[in-house]
Amino acid sequence: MISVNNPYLPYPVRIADIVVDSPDKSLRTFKFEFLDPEDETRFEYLPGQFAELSVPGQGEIPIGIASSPTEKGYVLFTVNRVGQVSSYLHNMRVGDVMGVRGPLGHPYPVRDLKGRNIVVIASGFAVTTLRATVAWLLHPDNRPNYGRITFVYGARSPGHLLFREDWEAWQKRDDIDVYVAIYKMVPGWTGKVGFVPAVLQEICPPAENTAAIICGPPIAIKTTQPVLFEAGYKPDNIIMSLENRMKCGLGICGRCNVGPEYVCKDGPVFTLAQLNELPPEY
Amino acid sequence: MSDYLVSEKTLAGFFTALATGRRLLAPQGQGDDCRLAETTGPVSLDYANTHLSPKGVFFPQTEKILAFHKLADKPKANQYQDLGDQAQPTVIFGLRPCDARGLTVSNRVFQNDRFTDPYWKGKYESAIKIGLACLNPSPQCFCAAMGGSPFGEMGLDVLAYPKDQGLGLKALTPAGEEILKKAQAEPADLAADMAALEKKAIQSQGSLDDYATINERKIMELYKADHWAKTAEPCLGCGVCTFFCPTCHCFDIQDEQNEVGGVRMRNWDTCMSPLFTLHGSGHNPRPSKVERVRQRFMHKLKYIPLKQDGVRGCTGCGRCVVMCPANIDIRSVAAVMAQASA
Amino acid sequence: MGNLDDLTQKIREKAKSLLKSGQVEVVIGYRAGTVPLVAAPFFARSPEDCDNLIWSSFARLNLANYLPNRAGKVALVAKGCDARSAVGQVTENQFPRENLYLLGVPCAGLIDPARVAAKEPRPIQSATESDEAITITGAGFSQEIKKAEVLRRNCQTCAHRTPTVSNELTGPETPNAPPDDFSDLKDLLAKTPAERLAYFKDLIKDCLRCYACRNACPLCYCPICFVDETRPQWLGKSTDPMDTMTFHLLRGLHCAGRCTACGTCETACPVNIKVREFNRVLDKSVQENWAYEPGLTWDQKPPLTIYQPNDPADFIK
Amino acid sequence: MSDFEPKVVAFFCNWCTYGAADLAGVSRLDYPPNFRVVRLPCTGRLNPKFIMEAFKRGADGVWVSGCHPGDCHYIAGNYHARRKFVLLHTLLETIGVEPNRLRFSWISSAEANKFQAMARDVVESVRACGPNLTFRKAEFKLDLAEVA
Repeated sequence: MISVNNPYLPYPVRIADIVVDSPDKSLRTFKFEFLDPEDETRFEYLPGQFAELSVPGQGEIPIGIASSPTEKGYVLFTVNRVGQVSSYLHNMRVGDVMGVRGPLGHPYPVRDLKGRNIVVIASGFAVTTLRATVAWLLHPDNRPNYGRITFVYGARSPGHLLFREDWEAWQKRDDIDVYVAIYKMVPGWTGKVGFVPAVLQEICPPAENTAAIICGPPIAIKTTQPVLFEAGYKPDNIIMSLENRMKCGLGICGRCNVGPEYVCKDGPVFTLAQLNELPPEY
Repeated sequence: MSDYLVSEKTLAGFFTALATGRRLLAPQGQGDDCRLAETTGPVSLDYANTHLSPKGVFFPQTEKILAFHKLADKPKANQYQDLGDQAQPTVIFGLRPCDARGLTVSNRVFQNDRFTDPYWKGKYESAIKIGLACLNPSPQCFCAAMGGSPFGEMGLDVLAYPKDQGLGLKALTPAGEEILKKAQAEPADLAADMAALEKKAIQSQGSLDDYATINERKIMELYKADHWAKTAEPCLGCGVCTFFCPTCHCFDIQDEQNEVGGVRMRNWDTCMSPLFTLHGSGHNPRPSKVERVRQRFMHKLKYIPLKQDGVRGCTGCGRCVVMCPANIDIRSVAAVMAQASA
Repeated sequence: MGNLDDLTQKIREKAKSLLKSGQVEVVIGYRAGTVPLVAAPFFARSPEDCDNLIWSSFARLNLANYLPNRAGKVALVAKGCDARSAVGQVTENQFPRENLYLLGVPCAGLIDPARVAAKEPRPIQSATESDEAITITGAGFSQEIKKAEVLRRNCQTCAHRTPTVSNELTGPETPNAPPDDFSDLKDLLAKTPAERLAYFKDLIKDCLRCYACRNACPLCYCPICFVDETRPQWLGKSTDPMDTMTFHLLRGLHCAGRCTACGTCETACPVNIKVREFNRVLDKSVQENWAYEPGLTWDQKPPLTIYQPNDPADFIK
Repeated sequence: MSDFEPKVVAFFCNWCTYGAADLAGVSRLDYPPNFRVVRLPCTGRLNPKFIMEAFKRGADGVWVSGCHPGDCHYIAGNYHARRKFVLLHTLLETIGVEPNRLRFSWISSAEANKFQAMARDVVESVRACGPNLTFRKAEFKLDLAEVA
């Protein structure tokens, strides 16, 4: 959990590795190691939670945790270069010291979904927390507790598909169905082609005893919902992760609210049933 | 808990006693210049209310919270360190009941169901809060309509009121009782006196049924109502309402640095600014002033009551009513919210 | 019946006929405020709405501020300074001239609540006005104050009270005040630089950086204001006095040669800063160097958009 | 304050004063090293916020220099700039920035001698003003207890 005495105080970390993830270099995955190994124990998290990456002198950005708690010794974050902090972070080097403040928010309710089938639907680089989710579900401690697991993932081009090693390994397993798609055919691609909703329509697992976990840009989330409705999914069983501008991550600074709920403190994970009662301010 | 009296003769000594061993903050100045400032007494009881709300005592407009060294030869370079809550023993005299109530609303945000803000907590909980009841509420006041009272006790350790050129005081918490005893206030029984004065003070305020109606209506019913574009049209988006509101608590976190190090600070922010919610991608969930104005009023009158057991985010202090350059009056907006159809 | 009532009547009649005939979609004017000494902006869209329109010497907000980015045809209830600001908006291509109907109001100067409070500090419950005086009432008192004694600073030196440009005037022209001779600035300049800096620092010491002055100003329509720029971020967001000073200086410079001295910035300021002091320094310079006053005609060229090869600038070495 | 070395931020037009500085250097005309040059495409590019930023961050003086009127590479950039400078100069002087802290000049790329003289004069003028303590952001304090 986050520092009890002062939730504003980041845990100091060192950049252990940086992987450039996309051809346009707009995505990089950072691997952090805690300077104080005790902090890693304190930073106890579940898939779907996020943390504030704290770059000294620049500020903080809330980023979903891409590693799974079953992976020890480090935490992973994939960062898109958009603003001041993320641009600066993209120019930092292995060995640099910065801060990670978290974990924040609520995880995907994986513990409440025991005994059920799960379909995980990822679009674009929002795959990060879902990659963590699948990694967590597939861990030998957890896998027996769940039924059929399906992973659907789409991105613009093969170069924009993250965590290739992971999903290629998953494709070889028989306890998970993996469908990876790109939006437009390119030579050499042997997987599926099309937007995520179209791919989902083709392969959508039956709704019975199944929960869907979706993360992606607003347009992808919006267009995926009708496919799930058609397949018989109820809003209770459609679980989504929102993002809004954040500063404190603690439900205090006020900007990330969706109606009375704070995306940082009460989310970022909501069911569609919950969101149907809330203003669409995300 | 009991009641106490301080006579005209002992008043000066009472304030001296309050200021002993801690700082005493009390309203000073008149009208727009009235502000909480440090004093050892005497304290004038003749003021309407402080121009700015008292929230700045616990939540300064700019507050440094963390700092770090940058140079490699310093220990813990590039590691943020806590600057502490900067709390000092304080007694505030003369909080109006509306403002004390407003501070409790912020308190429940700063100390919410999951996290505790140490900077707020240190200052808020170490301060003894002595309220001064309003015998003659100002024309723009409407605390009673918001569930408060000119003699409201919420968030106070002591409630005082002017009596016979001195003070009547009602202890509300053990800390309040203790400070009154130490200041040698005389025990008294003021219940009947206070009840009569409260009744008279409330009479000067209109009662508003609209707020009950708002409570009953669902979020989306209020949200989708068709009046918001019209309600927001005159808004300049300046955020004066939020800067002056005793319950507005939103802030921005910023880093500033130089060659040797930097600090992380927080500054008051306002939901009336488009930047408040602007995503890095350029997407803005509240892109125009219609959404922003709606957010402010929904927050005050619907969201906060939902989360805080019915206590409203508006305490009826009337500051925004007076300060809004475009005269967007929360009382009128509440009436529209109660009536408007989707 | 005084001139004020006549103006109100005339505004309502004209607004109704403009809306009925479909000449405009909205009439932007003033309604009575919900608190004393305030007239609030009001958007009349139907003939029934028009009965809320009033004219009053509490109408301090500059309504031209509502023009930029507005679609459709608009009639603007405009006093002298508002009309000039609207002309400025048109000149700067922020609003199409063909969509603008200026319903000019000859103004006699507006009331400064701070000056009223200086005369009567007790809380005011209501205020009424006649042509010459206002009457304020509170708990146990009622007092009449001559308007001339409580006019806003800028209204006391307003040389264009009656709109110089309008589609129609709602009443007879009002006499102008003697123009601003900037004599107080001359006194200020006689002081040492250190004293002047101290004066201006003191002037803005209460600034909350709420930017109400900016938001109320009809000249401030930039999609992203320099204070909100983030890459690079020119201004810190804290209450640092130098950041605050930078804001006021740059705001002043951005308004130079465009400011019509409408005073809406000072009206909006919640902590009563005389923010126009910065504008006045520049107004004086604009008038001395280029003899320019903004918004008087449709075809004026703003001084910073043009130049003369022999412009004086002795300080450049 | 004999050891005070002023820091001056200089905004030079690429087409003239920047060239003059270059020529002065190539011609071995020595001038004080107290300024940090920001090269602009034209003085018309000078936004007043650049000057404020320089002072805010602790510059003791600011020097803006461009092409002589009539010689602008972009025909009229410096004519427009000149009007802006009139206002900027007036405003800063009125609010109490010492006049010697802010210098405007026209120096063509051939005027290496003028550049040398002006550079010396600017630095000496600013030196006479002393360090800029009043028109800048407060000295940065970390308020961190030094951890031994």
